[in-house]
Amino acid sequence: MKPLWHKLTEMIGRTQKVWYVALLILVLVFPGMTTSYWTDVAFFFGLYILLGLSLNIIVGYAGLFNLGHAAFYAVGAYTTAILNTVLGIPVLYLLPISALAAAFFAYLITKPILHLRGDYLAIVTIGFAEIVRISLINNIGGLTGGPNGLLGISRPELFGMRLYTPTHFYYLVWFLVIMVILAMVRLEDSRLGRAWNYVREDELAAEAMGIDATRTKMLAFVVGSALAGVAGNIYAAKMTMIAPESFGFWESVVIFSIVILGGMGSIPGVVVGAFGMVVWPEIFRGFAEARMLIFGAAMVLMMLFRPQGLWPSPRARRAMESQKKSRPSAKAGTA
Amino acid sequence: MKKFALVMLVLVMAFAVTACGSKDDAADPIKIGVQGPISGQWALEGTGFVRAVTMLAEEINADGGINGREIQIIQGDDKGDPKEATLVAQRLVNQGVVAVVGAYNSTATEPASAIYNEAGVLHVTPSSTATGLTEKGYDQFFRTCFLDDRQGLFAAEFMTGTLGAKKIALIHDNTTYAKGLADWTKIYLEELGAEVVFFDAIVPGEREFGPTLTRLKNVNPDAIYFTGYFSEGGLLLKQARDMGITSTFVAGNANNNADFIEIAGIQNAKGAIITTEPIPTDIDYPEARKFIDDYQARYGEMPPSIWTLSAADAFRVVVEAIEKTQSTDKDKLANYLHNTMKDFPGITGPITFDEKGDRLGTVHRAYIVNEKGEFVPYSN
Amino acid sequence: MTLLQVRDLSKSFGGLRAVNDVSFEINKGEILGLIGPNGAGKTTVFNLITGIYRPDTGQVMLASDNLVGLRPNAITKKGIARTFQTLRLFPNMTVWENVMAGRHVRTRAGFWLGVFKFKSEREEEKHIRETSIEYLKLVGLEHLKDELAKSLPYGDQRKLEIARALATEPKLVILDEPAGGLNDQESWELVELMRKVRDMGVTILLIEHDMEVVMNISDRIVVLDNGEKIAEGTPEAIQQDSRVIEAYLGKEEEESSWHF
Amino acid sequence: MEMFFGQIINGITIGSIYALVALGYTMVYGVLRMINFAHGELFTLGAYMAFTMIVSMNLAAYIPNAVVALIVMAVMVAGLVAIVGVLLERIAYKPLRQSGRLAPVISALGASIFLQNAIMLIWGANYKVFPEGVVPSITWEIGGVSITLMRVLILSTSLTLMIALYVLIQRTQVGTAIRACALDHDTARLMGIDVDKIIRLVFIIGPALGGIAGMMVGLYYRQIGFTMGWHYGIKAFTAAILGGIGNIPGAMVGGLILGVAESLGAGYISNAWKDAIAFLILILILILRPTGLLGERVAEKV
Repeated sequence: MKPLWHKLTEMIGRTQKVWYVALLILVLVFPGMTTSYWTDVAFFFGLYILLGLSLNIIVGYAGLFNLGHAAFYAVGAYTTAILNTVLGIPVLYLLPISALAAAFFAYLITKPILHLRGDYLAIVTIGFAEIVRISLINNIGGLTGGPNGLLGISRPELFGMRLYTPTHFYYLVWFLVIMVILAMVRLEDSRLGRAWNYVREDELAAEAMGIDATRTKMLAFVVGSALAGVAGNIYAAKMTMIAPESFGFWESVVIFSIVILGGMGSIPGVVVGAFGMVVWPEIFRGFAEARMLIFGAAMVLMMLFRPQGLWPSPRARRAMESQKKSRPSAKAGTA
Repeated sequence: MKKFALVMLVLVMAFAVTACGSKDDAADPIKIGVQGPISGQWALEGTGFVRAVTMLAEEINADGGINGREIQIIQGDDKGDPKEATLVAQRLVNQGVVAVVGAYNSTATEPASAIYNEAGVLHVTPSSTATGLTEKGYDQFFRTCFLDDRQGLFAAEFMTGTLGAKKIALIHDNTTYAKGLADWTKIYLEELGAEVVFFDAIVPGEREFGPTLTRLKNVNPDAIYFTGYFSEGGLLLKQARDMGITSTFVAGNANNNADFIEIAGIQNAKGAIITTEPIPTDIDYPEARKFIDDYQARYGEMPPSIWTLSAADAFRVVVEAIEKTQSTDKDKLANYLHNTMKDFPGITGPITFDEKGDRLGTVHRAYIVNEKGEFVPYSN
Repeated sequence: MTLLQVRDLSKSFGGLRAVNDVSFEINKGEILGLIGPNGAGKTTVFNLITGIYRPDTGQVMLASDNLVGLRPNAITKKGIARTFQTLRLFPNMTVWENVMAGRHVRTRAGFWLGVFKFKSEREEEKHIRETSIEYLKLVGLEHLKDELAKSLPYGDQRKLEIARALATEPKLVILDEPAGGLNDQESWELVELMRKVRDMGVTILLIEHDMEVVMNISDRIVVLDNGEKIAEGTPEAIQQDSRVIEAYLGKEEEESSWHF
Repeated sequence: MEMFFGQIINGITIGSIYALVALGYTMVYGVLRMINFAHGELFTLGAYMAFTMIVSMNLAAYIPNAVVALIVMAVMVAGLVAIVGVLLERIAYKPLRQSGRLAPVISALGASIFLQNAIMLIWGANYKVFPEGVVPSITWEIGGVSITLMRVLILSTSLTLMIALYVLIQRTQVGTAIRACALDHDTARLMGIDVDKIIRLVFIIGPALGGIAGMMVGLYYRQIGFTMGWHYGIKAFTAAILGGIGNIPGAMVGGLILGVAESLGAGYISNAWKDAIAFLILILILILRPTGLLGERVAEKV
């Protein structure tokens, strides 16, 4: 673990190290400070950070408007559930397999639709996600258990320890969250990460630079879906029962909102977004009835007054700032 | 990035401070949780749970409580969502409940049941009928609803026997409960030698059943058995009659609701039959009558569905166990419910549990809609 | 030596014949100007060469490779880079990152290397950054490397686009009206830059409206009118050519209707 | 054969509702190039407003003639829903007209969630049941196929409205202005068209038609719920895409084709797969012919 720690500190830099270490300690001791209820809330917070980060690759980095992310999440969860209940393969062994299954599924369905733009892509992804959900309900291949879903998924085991308490799952998910955030920070500043941004900014120009836009967009879907598959695996392990109703359009909207709320393409934005979507409502349980109403209004208001999100990526922030400065019109070229 | 770390720290701190909730030990009142979808698509059902349980608890408290201790009801809204169900269950456990009535749908009950089992909390669901729930060997898990197979058997016997139907069409709505009931009914119908000439699902929330019914009309069944909910059941019945389908219309217990008749229209609903637990007005138990009267007096309307009554029974069973064992120890309570309690006078009929926690016996009856648009006991 | 050979290229849109049997060659190391009145089909020829459109008939050969049917990115990989008539930078990314886009096609790291940052990836990343700076120095923008592309003055954006194209290490760079919208001073700088690029061994194909620029810098010129080649030769010869003069006089000098 | 015709009739009835709702999507897309996700909720709103007028206010009691009463209520529903439509445009969309494609779509999604929950909070989460006999239940038997009066009413109302709209768009000056806006805002403005006014008009016509569709669904099925907009909305949107989004006759044809396809799918395959079939059609159209059946090929601006 030492080289990793080195890299970690190296990446964060000296002055910030203190804060990150404090944060890490807090994450480590949190379950000890509180009840199993809040530990579970923190578990779901972590789970939705994973889901948000996974969609952030597709929506935030590559600019692909995916409103059917729950489908990939579902594929991960069902892969785990089916292979565990039918073949008895231990849940944690299925983690990479669920990721692969979701990635493969993404590879298959996104291939023909990548040329679609903006809202059209959004509609197609909604359509695919609905088809997935309906197929699960109709018990395709007799494997998905129909509307009942699948029951009796076994508890994961790690180093001979059976994971079942909220605290166990809390550590499992937050370990993954930290690992994935580290991976994302690195990816953002890599050749692939930039390629995603180029395609988002201007697909044609990216192609002219020799970037295979189709492949790059596909990779965004594949990587993002793989991560959603991981989240699905954890979810199945935690719940021990999954059903199609957990993977409907609404779930996609929630994940999408996490990305938009925080700021597209921003890792801290995803964390803030997940906090807003998962933890905030738990703190304010009283407004249950009007919760969705407020949420809808917030979405509109966000677009009107803070379209870059609550915690935009440095890039988006710079873009907003430079918009305020006067700048020469790019249209001059045609005049 | 430094700012990020700082803000996150503050957020997590705030979170932790909020989190330092109450860890309540055996204080004076006995805490009983009620969990269900108080908001969301099944809000009606969850609200029914809460109302029934709250009303009964207040009545008991007015009479001095159980064993001299007051009952405190703690409600948890799970929206019918398994994630929320987990959180609600954790919260109820943290708040020190002795027993929980609830979770409406099986997908919410499942993850909650594991938490209650690990925490040693008595758990009675009024409405989750998935068979697998009682297969996990939890000794403190019970249900006051019948498994789908009981009603399926009754419906199959009723349709083939009493109605003398040979060709039967089955329609469900692809929800856990309706699909289960349809599957069981099909099994028993085939055992009894009837022919299932049509078996298909409609989609909840759908309004146009023309395509399904046109196909159904072609096979001309003697009876149609619909296992879904009243909101679609009423429409299905109306559209079937509009299309000139005259087969006897039989519907499952989720159609035991006045809106079933209202949506179909009295003219169409007349002669339709439902299979259900005894409807309150038809039960001889004074408990049932009293419950219905009290409920109506207090909330100004009839209980929204059979599950409300089942929730009331779940609560009454819990109270009975606490009263009889003079204890709140889950082993004693569970043991009492498994082994000692026989034919407890429930609102939905006599209640006895088997070793798995499932309810024994069958109490289903058939009711027919009369000319005034009321359910009355079916008689030849 | 011939670098690019365009043979019998034709393309129709609906009933309109945009390019009709056009053939020309570009020799290694030269600057070829492609001119013609508006709607003559210049930009369509560009798009046919760079793979945005697929020709109905004809061939495009880069050295011995046939480019027809290849995707634009594959053509870039073979060694043709381009700029756009209307600027197409990555507006919300930095100047430096824009040039790094050009390095993409000459580097390899993918997902796993990006996540695990093995030594090979770190070295490659360092190489990308360093070479990108070199190209920025070439066009004189290195001091602006951390600015957002869209905040640059127009002339600098033109230069940045050229630097980005050069970063792909092309054999041939195609410039689509690089002087469009530039003032005299900037145009002059541009001519200098093109000479420098040519001296680096990169062949240039140039569409330009600014006749002064074209005549000044081109080694040879190809003239299109109504989708057909009407003349080819040295700048001096073209200026004398009666068909060319007629073609230009016959049309109004108005802004192109070919939006790019 | 009887069954086949029965299914076709089913399909046309439901399809004409889809078509009516689809017009709202297609017109907005035509002039603003955005998907108005909230349109389905305007449809729901129409149903609930009709419910309030019929049940709570018992408007029919004040108007002796049943036909007149229905028409008056339809006009009122259309007007009220149109007001909400205009407000929606004013508040949630207009400020975002210059901010790219993403922001308006998210705003529309938010508006959709807001409206749906507003309806739930105002009218409650329970199903609402329309009373019997607002439209008499008369059934004709034609060649073994039963047709109810309400079906005939739905079909004729939808067709009348669609024809009226078609004439408006194709034959009048306002229609020309709408078509000009659909082609290019700047050019339209140069031609002296008040683009803002045209957009407002589109947000009057679309929601009004959607509201009437909602009212008819309420009258016909007599059971309405606050989530019904999503269901009908996505279908209507599919219909709009199918016919070629932005294309008004396309929305009508798309609605009818989708209705019939769904009906046959449900009739011959299974009702449970019906929605999946509709989505499959949507995806295939977008992949294979994104301009829809009647849409013209628009030369892609590179």
